[in-house]
Amino acid sequence: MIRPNRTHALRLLIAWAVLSVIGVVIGLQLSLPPGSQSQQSIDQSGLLKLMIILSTPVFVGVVLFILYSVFAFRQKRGALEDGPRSYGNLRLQVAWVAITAVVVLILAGIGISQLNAAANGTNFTSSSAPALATSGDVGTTEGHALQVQVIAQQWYFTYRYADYSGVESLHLMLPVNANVVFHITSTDVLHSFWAYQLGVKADANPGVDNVTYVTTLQTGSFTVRCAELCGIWHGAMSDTSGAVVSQADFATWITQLQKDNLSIPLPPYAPYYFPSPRVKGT
Amino acid sequence: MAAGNVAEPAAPAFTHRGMPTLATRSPEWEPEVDARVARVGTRIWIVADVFFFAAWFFAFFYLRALNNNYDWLPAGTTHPTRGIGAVIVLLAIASAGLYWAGARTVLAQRVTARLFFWLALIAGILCFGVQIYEFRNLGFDPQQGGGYPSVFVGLKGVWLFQLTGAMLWLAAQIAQTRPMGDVIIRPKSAVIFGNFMVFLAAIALVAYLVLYFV
Amino acid sequence: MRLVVLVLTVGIFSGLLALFIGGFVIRVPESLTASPATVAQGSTPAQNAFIHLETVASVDTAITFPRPGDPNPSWVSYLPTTILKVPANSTVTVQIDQEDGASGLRNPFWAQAQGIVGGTFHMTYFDDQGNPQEGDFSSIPDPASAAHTFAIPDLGVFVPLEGISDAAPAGSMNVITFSFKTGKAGVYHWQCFVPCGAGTIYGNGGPMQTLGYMAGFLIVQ
Amino acid sequence: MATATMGSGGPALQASERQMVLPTNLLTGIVLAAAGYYVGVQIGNGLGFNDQLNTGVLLGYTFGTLLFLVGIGFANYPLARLFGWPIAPQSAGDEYRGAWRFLNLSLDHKVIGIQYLVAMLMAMFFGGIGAMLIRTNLLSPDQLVVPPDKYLVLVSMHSVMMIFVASAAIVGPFGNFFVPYMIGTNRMAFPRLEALSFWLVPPAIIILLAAPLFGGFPTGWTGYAPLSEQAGQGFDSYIVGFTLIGTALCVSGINMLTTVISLRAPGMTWTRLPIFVWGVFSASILGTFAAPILASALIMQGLDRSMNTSFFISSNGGSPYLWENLFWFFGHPEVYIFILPAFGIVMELIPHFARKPLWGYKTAVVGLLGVTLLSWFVWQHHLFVSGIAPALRPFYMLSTEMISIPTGIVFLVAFGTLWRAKISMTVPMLFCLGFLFNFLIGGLSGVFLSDVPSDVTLHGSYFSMAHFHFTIVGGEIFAIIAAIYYWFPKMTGRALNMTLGKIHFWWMMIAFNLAFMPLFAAGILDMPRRVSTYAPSLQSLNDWVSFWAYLLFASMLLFAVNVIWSWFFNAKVAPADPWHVRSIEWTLPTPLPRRNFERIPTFTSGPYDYGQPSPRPVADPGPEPAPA
Repeated sequence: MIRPNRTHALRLLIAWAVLSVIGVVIGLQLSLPPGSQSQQSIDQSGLLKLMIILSTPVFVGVVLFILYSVFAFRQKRGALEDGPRSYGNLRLQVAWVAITAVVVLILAGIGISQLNAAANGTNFTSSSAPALATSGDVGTTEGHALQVQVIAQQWYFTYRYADYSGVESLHLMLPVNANVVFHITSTDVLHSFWAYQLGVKADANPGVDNVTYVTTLQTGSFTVRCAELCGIWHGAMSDTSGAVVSQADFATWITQLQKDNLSIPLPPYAPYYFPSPRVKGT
Repeated sequence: MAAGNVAEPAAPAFTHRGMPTLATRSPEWEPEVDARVARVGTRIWIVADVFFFAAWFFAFFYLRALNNNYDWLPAGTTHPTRGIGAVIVLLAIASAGLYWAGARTVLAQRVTARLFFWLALIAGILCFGVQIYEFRNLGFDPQQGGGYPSVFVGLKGVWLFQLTGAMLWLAAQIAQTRPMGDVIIRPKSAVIFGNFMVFLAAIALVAYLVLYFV
Repeated sequence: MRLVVLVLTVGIFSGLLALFIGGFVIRVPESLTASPATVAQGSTPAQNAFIHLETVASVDTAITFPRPGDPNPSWVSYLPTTILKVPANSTVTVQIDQEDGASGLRNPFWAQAQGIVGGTFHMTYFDDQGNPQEGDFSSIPDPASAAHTFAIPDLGVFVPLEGISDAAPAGSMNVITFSFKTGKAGVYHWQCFVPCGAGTIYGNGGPMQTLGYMAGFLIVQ
Repeated sequence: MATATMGSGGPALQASERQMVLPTNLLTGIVLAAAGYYVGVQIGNGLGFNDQLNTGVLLGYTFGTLLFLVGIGFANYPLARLFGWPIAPQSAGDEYRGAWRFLNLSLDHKVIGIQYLVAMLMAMFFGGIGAMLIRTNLLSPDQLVVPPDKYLVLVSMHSVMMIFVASAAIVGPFGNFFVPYMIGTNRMAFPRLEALSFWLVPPAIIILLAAPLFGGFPTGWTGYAPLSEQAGQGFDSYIVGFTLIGTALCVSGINMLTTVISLRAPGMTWTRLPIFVWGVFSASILGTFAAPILASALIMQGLDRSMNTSFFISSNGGSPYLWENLFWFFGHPEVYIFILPAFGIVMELIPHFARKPLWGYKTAVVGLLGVTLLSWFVWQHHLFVSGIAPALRPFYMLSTEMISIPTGIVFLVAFGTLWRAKISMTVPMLFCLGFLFNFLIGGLSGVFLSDVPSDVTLHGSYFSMAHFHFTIVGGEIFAIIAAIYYWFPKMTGRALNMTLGKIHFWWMMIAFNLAFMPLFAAGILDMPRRVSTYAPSLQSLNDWVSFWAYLLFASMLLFAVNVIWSWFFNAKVAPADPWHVRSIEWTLPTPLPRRNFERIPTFTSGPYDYGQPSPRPVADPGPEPAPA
């Protein structure tokens, strides 16, 4: 009874080790989106990569086990024999649960630490770790973070720069090497602001100031999409001409924008807007 | 529960218009099984109903805490008079209590049981009427917006809906206390149903405290 | 016996299937099956195109392009159709007969005309006394007086349409004319940013979300 | 043949009693439903709310459904009680015989199981057609194949229809049919609730199918407000249909829980309960207690749309977050309602075809109940980016990832059972192994989504869409098909063609994986869900997906042909025990007698006690009754 057990286990173990190593090596070669344009996207790429590497051995192990047992433990054609009479092995079960628990806790730990690190390298004066800050209480400018309001409406995103007398723009321009605080709000239904290369996604709710953070590291353009079903043009609600530009370019751009905005009767900047009218019936 | 322990009399051959009732005809009619099933099922149903009402109370406190656009209680909106609400709650409690009392005596004296059941039914119907009256004189219009009016109408509405169902069931119970009713099942299901009446009354009480005082 | 089951099942089944498919076939609005607006070629130069549109408070009050037999005659709409075909890399001149009253912009930012040739549009309109006026504008003075906008977000074209003044004589229209440049070929959507879908929450339901009314395609070939 | 499966039996109603109950059948039901719809519309529109006539449609659907239930015979029992008429015993034989009984109210759990099976397969077909139309539109990145508004209607129809199917497709057919056998009872606890839980489904499906006639609804299955309140009358189909399905979940759960708790035969201890019953049991817990919350939330939507209240209108003191919270507090247990019975099926079938005891039975039960418990504490992982109380994210991240512990137990149990077993690769076994493979991918991708930073990138993208398709289609649907191949002979008395079955498995397995695997890539390459247009650079990828999706649909058509042919055009009666397994339902004759057990059996050993030198029978039929 013991002998075949051990041989089976040994074969499986060796094959599993070899294939897992191969898989992990391949996984290490991957370079995953969303890329390296911001601290957040670097973190997310790294986490995705880490998860792929962690899940490779699991995947290999399960598939290997299924295939192996299908071929090794086959019922002879036409025969009707019973397998060995084993009702379980407590030590093995405990070990299994413990291992999965440890892996899960590691993952959760990484996630939580990254949550808190979401604003690392930023010089926020507020003591509250931004990831743990409830939405709304970061409405004012803190430290040297650039405050950008994202206004979602059916079906376009516009952007207001609170620090520059709340000028409004069709496209999102950000200076490089800056800490940006996004205040995402909506003037009608739910949308979700997804700046893909920046690694930013946050829902836009009417009457809510949803705060999220990004630290830009590289210049370049990025795509903005809506990631929450918002009606007929949800799919078309995207803008590929957002860009992270150098500080100087940003300064010139924002001054030009302020000039253009002079002729527009914009309302005073507010953290969020309650859409009106609430029309029902005709 | 107490009446659940009442020893079952051997199933007598009750007949109705010369025909045996459920008690004696069903080949696998087992009184204790039916009683157990009814007890377990009612408890599960009551827990499910707790979840149902929990959603409404969650809505109340959630919207009240958010107070979006300062429109939880729109300007000029006032709570309905507490007197009417109290009447509704008392009637609901009275209905449940009377029913409970009747369910106790249902094995011993059928006559008192029927009396109690009738009183419970009347109390429930009165409760229904008063609630309708309150709806017609709210003092605010949910169509004009506001979180409180919405929750008030919704919570009271679904409660009234369940009360209506309970009253129909109660009427059925009264009908079953007639001589040709299936008297074997009755005491069990009567006590079980009492639990639900008490549950509804409790919800009414909590809703009263929440909607009129918080 | 088993054939009975089969027949009944198949019967119910095909009935429901017909319901399902029918739901999509029957209710497709006219404007989808209708051929796109004929693009009148302007005189100069041959590449340029001219589009004539009409905006009405409800389809059945149309003056320039009546659309009888419309499934929703009371809906606010662009007419005659909202699927426009224009040549690529050309200048498209648009004339819009605006007959709808003001609904007002929720985001006043759209009061500014953007992405059009010269940055201004020409408009004949009626002032508060109901006198006809005319001029070139880069934005409408009061965002609350906007009736609709003609917006092609992917081309950066946003044009506000002034609402007809209450003092204006009945059946009169504001005529807005502007032109924009089409880029490379492709399918672009265009829409209105004024919450004008009366009767729906935040005014963005119904016609705002139905092709052929306040939503359409600009097909650049 | 199904009708032959259940011979006549049980005391039929006597003519003198018949006249006291209303004459009811499917036709009266349909007639009353039409009348009720008309009356409801008239009343609703007469109320005169400024609501785009939503009240009329809502009341029309509601009255139509209620009167349909009355017409099909659900009013007879309450009326009989109300007027003191004698009541037909729950064990009475059906009024109807032959095929007609399957289209009428029946209190026989076997009939209800088959009704459920047929209804679910039909609904699955409609959802599949929706999927095909969706993939057709996504063949090209521009928006002209299906106009975008119609595309959203398609997406919503497909999603809601498939949610209907997934939430009832195991507990409905197989739970109702086999749980009474497995626990050794002749009756369900509440046969009328059981029947009600089925007869709420056809109205729900038809009401949903009617949505396009009212312009459809653009919200997907999540029905987020306020977009849902912008939608036209089509969305009222969502409200009523989903409420009906929720009610069906709740009442069938109450019936199932009570049956398993109260009606187990002697010797059927909790530790002998077949693991499939445990799966149905835990799913029923979730269904019973989660569905009422959905009902409440949907009633709020209905009030907002009909009475113009403002539960979800933030400008008027409501909040869209209220809907998100209530919906997902139901919605996350809901997805475990899908998968728990699937776990049950897989862990039930693997021991039988491995001819080895279920390895770690108690651990498996703990795993199922652990998922049941944890699933109440994870709903906000659907709202990680919604802006609700970011301080709660770490907790929900942890609880979400902890669910992979009990899920891992299921895999451990499967492995322990396969280890050194004697596996016979029958078609059900193939689908069980396919389940393990697909659900592994689904589960691993779920971990990607559970960690907030990676979820920020993947949330609401095709990655999450591929994730839940791997868990639901690759997981639950595979388990359902395994169960159909396994139990079909006992349910209908006809065996499915196993050669076609093997072809079906490999075809479906390959097509499914090749169709959905690339969607993970699409999600990582910033393709959001529910879009009718996408970046042209993704066209080749989407065309590949569409191609294999068509083949996936074709494989299901092959399955449908197999089922229909074997069921209706194959005269050969299946053997009583084609699989030679220990589970008690196979010890009964085929076709099944009207009464499950002439004498309630006494269970003497577990259903998985393989490998014994001299195995005891799973149940002892009990002594002969003493001659009266």
